[in-house]
Amino acid sequence: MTTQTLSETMPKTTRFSVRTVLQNAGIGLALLALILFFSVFTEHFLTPNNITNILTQITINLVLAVGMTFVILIGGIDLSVGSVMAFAAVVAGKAITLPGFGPTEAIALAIVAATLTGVACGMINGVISAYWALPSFIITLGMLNIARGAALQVSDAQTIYSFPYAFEEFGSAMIYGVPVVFLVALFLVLVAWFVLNFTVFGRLLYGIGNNEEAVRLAGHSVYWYKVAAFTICGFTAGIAAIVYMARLNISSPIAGIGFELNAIAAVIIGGTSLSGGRGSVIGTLLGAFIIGVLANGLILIGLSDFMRQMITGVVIIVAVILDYYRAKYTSK
Amino acid sequence: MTTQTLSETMPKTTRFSVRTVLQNAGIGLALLALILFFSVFTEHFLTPNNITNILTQITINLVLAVGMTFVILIGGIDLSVGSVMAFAAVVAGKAITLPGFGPTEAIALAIVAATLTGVACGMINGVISAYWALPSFIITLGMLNIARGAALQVSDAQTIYSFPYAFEEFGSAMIYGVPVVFLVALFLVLVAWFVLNFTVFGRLLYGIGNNEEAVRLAGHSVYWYKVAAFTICGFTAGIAAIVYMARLNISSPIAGIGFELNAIAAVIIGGTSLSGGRGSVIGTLLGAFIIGVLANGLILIGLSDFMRQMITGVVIIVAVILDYYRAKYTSK
Amino acid sequence: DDKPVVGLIMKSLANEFFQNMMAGAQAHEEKRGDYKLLAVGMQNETDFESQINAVENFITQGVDAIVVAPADSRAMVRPLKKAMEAGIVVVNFDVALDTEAKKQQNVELAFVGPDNRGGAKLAGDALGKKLGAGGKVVIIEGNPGADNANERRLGFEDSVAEFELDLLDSRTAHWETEEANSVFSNMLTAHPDIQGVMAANDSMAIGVVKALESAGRDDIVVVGFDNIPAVGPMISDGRMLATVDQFGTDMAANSIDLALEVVKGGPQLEGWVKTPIELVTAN
Amino acid sequence: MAAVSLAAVPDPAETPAFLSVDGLKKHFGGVKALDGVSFSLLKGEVHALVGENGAGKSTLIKILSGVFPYDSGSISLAGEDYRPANPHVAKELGVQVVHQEFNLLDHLSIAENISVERMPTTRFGLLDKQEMNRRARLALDAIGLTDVDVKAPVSSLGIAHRQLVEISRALQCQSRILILDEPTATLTERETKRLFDIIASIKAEGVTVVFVSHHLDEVFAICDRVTVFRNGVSIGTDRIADTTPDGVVQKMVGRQLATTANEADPDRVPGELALSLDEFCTQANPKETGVSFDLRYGEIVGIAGLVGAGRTEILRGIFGVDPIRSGRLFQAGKEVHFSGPRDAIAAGIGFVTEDRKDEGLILDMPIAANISLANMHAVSRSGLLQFSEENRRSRDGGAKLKLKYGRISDAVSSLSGGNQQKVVLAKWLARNPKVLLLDEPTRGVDVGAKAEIYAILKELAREGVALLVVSSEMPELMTLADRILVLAEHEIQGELTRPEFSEENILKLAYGQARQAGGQKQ
Ligand SMILES: Nc1ncnc2c1ncn2[C@@H]1O[C@H](COP(=O)(O)OP(=O)(O)OP(=O)(O)O)[C@@H](O)[C@H]1O
Ligand SMILES: Nc1ncnc2c1ncn2[C@@H]1O[C@H](COP(=O)(O)OP(=O)(O)OP(=O)(O)O)[C@@H](O)[C@H]1O
Ligand SMILES: [Mg+2]
Ligand SMILES: [Mg+2]
Repeated sequence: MTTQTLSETMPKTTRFSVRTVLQNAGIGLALLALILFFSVFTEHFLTPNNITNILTQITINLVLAVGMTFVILIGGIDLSVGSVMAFAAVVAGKAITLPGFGPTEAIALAIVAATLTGVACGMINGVISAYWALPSFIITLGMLNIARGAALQVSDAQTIYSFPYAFEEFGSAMIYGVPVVFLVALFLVLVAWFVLNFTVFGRLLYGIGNNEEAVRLAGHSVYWYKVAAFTICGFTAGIAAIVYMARLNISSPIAGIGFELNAIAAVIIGGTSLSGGRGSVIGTLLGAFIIGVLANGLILIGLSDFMRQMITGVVIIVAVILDYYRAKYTSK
Repeated sequence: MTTQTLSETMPKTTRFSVRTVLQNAGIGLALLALILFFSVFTEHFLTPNNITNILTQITINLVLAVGMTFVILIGGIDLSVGSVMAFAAVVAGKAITLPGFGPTEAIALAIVAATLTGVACGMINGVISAYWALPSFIITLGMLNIARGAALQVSDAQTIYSFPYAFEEFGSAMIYGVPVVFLVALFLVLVAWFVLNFTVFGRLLYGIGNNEEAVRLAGHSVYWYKVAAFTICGFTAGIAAIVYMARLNISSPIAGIGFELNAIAAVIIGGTSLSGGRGSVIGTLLGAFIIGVLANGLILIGLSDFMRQMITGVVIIVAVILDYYRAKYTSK
Repeated sequence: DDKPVVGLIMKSLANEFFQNMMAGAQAHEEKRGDYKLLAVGMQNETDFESQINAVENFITQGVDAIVVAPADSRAMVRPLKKAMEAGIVVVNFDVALDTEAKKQQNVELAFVGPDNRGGAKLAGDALGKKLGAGGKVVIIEGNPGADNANERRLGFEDSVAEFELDLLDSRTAHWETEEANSVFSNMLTAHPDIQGVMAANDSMAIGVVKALESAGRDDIVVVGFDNIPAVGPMISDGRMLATVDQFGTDMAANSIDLALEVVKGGPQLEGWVKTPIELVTAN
Repeated sequence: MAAVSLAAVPDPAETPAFLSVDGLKKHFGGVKALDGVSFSLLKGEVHALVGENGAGKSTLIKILSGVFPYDSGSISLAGEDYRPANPHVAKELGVQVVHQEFNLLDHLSIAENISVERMPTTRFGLLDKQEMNRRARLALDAIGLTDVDVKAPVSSLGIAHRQLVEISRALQCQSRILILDEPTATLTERETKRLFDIIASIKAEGVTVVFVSHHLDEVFAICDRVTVFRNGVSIGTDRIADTTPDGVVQKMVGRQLATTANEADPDRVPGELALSLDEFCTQANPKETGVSFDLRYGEIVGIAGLVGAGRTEILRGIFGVDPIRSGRLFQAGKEVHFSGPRDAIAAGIGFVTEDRKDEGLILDMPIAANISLANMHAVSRSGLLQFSEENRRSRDGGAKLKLKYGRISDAVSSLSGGNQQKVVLAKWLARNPKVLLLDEPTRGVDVGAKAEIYAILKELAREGVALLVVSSEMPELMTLADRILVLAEHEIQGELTRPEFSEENILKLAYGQARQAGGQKQ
């Protein structure tokens, strides 16, 4: 076929990124439509303050969704992120309020405690589901209960408070109106994008999501890659805990209930396939924005709580239907 | 081939049922172990009253899980069952408290209203996810929000109450200590088992879960089968609403939050594969029992709530690990 | 061992209000030493069924008294009636069972507890006094459909009516800090002229206070409900105007005392045994 | 190959066309899969479609069976315009297909798979399992699969058995046109012959059969006419009686093919011991005794045997995929234990698997990514992918095998079956293995490319690579191998050296034991 010669003459750049952008254009368009709609129909939507608010509000979901993207790409799912976040926050809250530390040490201790807790929970999820080849849905459902119970046990169901002032500052710091915590999330997105697209590790994660057996027969240790994906997801849950603490200045053992569904929704609205192997973390970014903009805009527009919930459902469905037509159109 | 002679000499009965029993034995053993444990370590576990309690308590989850089995068998998932149940209960609650009807008509009206509401929601889930081939996870997540919002809107967030006395009676009626509502659920299990194993429709649902494309290439309309599976799931959500109303004597718009996870857990603990095509509704029955016995027994044993939540998580994980070894052993 | 057994049914113990209440009850059990306490909570705030299951389990176990904080004022009537028919002493505390529902089921049951609506009105009044007529306020509600959320919203609305406040918006944040933070930030964008916020519990009030800090607004007055320890510093440094203490720690213990009284042959309780509520402010 | 009677060859001049295709075009994105196809089918003929990999045969078949719509052109069936919207419509009109890639329901029983199109029901509309099993039994017996339990799940079958189940399914329904897309690619002699008998009998009933194969001997054995495809265009249709295999090949590739020498390579002498198996036995092996043989560097050893003889099993055992029950494996004289493919690969072994869809390819990923899958270290530096290096290597690897593709970044799923097989080969060649295990390496590969692949494999042997080739095509083994081990019932029945090579000798060994076992049973 003549197409072959065509590709031979093309420059040797990776066309991967171009395709990624196109793949996400559909959901990007849905996002644009939402933004346009709210800009026209509400007064305050496009004000700097409100944009700051939106960025702050999507941060936690975005951080969780980045890790979730790794797990979903290998064909898994992690229902425990909300609970693990709470558990990590409680452990870190206990650490940060330990007597006898200066603020800097206390903060460092908290960050270490939160990430280690997250990493440990994620690793357990990964090891169990990979070693026995068990459905991660049910393993992480177990972890959802374990981590929540542990968070409540450790904190005795009490909200932990009075963190060092510097920690609060980090939570509310801005750079040109952009919350620092959002920049942290964005940084995670970029790192994840890089890892998924430009490293052997990322390539193999996609491969495992598509055809685990083929990757195994090509001599790769599928087990470790799976454990790694879940561990990354646990790690981002730990980071989310830190963001939560910095932003609200408390650690609540009942934080994060239902956050897993939001994170998964961001990933899937972003075009990543639940059966694994297809998708991108840039899509996840857009998916998180859709959810965040929707939540913000529907309040600004003054819809009642109940209507708001219904419309949220409708828009989520419409967004993926739109994406279907985009995919159909661009594949021609 | 030695296997050949073996199979030739075996009686030509269907070994399917034997195999089904064996396939479920693992999780059955886990259930047995739980029952034994609680019988030994608690005083009241094996009393008739407590057994009645357990049966009553697992009924709603079991009803939801039966419908969920259909959806998961075709490789889908339905996150909306809890919300749809609440919506159906609220609609039925409005219907049953309409003035001007005698108790019998009112109850009939409520039953029709609840099932129709469930069927309608399920059908919408099915049509959208089948027609556009969209991930049912996200479509039913949309429906989760829509149905919940609708339930709150219709009821104005008020609990609806004062149902005819006969309805209450049905909710608490017993036959030899077995709650009638549980018998209803058991009847659904049997019907589902029969449909899945002894009708062309049922076998094709398994087929779709295995390889949708192959079923389409065999000349079947995959679309309608998928719609049917989701509709059945909506239908059972409607039935669950009726059971809920009869049992609690109220319709609460915030009923059923998180029920979808329990129903899915029952299905998966019961050995049905989340990727579809494999599993059985008998497994679902056992899965629902595991969850119910665990919840009941851990309370009887006097564990603190937080420990109970943790142990629940651990037992869920251990149950599926046990099942792994059972599968490994019996496949030899 | 023939000590009377008391079954305590609470709402979600993940909620620190009930957790503290339970700790209070356990301390009380130890102190009195003449009864055995069995306590259960719910998985979450809307898990009515597990309360009904708990009642059924307690009937099975043959407890002497059930002390219950109902998650739904209507759903619990019938199972509690069953318990009473089984000869168990039942005491209803924290949230009153629905009067209509009780009447329909022919249940006579006293209520031991605070006046949620009255308590919310205390907080609302404090805000009203501070802002004066025409003050622009919003309400952050609890879980829609939950009785105490309802009561507190009604109490706030009573204050709004009495002080002729201007209620700009009223939304749920499901009792949750993070959601309150987001929801209130967005309400503040939509209504920059807000002057006062009534949060139906302190967890949500914390979220509101953080949102105000991020927005750099120190001109908005916040009141909450529950008096959890974390809001102590906020009240003393003026970030919050007031909260309401309903002395949850003692509530269950007091109700148990009343129940044991009846078990020992004392007279049946009647009507509403009001427990104290108190407005907590900086001074 | 037993020639089936060609007695009733319909004369195209006399019989009007039953199905005719005219100027058919179909494109996928930028790829013109069909670019003007015209041909016709007569009632009751066996019509072959031949062409190189990617010529468009499967695409045409998918259009005829209602899987894809077509862009332009026309099709008429029995005089009426034919434009099936979906497979259902095509089946209603009597067009039945066995697709090139399997379409089985893995966890359902064989019987259910066979009757999936129309399951038998009882008077009450319920599934009639007994009838279903009975029909399946008959269908399997007819095709020679007497030793398989119809109630077993398809997932327990090897690849050849799966193919036979697919064929039995298509034979279940009354059809006017039966299309078989490379049905023999995974079959051995015995099954192929059975299939031909069946084709002959349904042809006698007036059914038109369309037969796709890369084996021209098969085409010449059973077909009446042959249509040649090249690059999405139909070159022309000939009566088999009027043409020769060479003529067909020339039309296919547009040039004369060099025939591969079927002789020993004088430059090549087997060297050191590469692998040596001693009573080697995997857990899947039902027999107590294992297999023992040696493989030397620079040598090509073939393994022949009937379907299910246990050939794949040996390769999987060596490669560490399946656990070993007993016996020992030596590499270069030292005993080795591979706990997984990773170890085997580290020891310089490569394994071209038999089932490309399930084990070989990541269908949704780019061609380049698939080719470098087993060779990541060569296309990466400290964990970072070097895309230009990867693309360069992949293009080179593809070019060596005459891989036909659009862009190297296209998904493998967009390739034709034969080209997908080449990607699997390219993946392992990219590693420069010291020992290469090949399971049905040319499944679905066209004659031209096959010759190239043979040349490449021989070249590898000349460079000192040890090759162990499992194949169901005896000519392939006889062309490639220095020695052929014949397997039956998981045991080596004998070894043939080059002078002893003949289909007859191989078959004698392959059948010998099977017949004995059959005798014992009765
Ligand atoms: N779904 C698809 N998307 C894109 N391109 C496709 C698709 N299916 C087929 N093609 C392309 O169409 C061309 C014809 O493929 P087809 O499968 O019809 O070949 P074939 O003659 O059957 O080859 P083989 O002998 O290897 O099976 C090939 O170039 C192939 O890459
Ligand atoms: N996963 C499996 N589960 C059960 N039986 C299997 C499995 N794979 C293969 N078998 C059976 O084991 C026997 C040996 O299979 P093997 O694949 O080694 O044979 P083969 O000679 O390579 O034949 P084939 O042409 O089928 O690949 C066959 O009867 C086959 O059906
Ligand atoms: Mg083909
Ligand atoms: Mg094989």
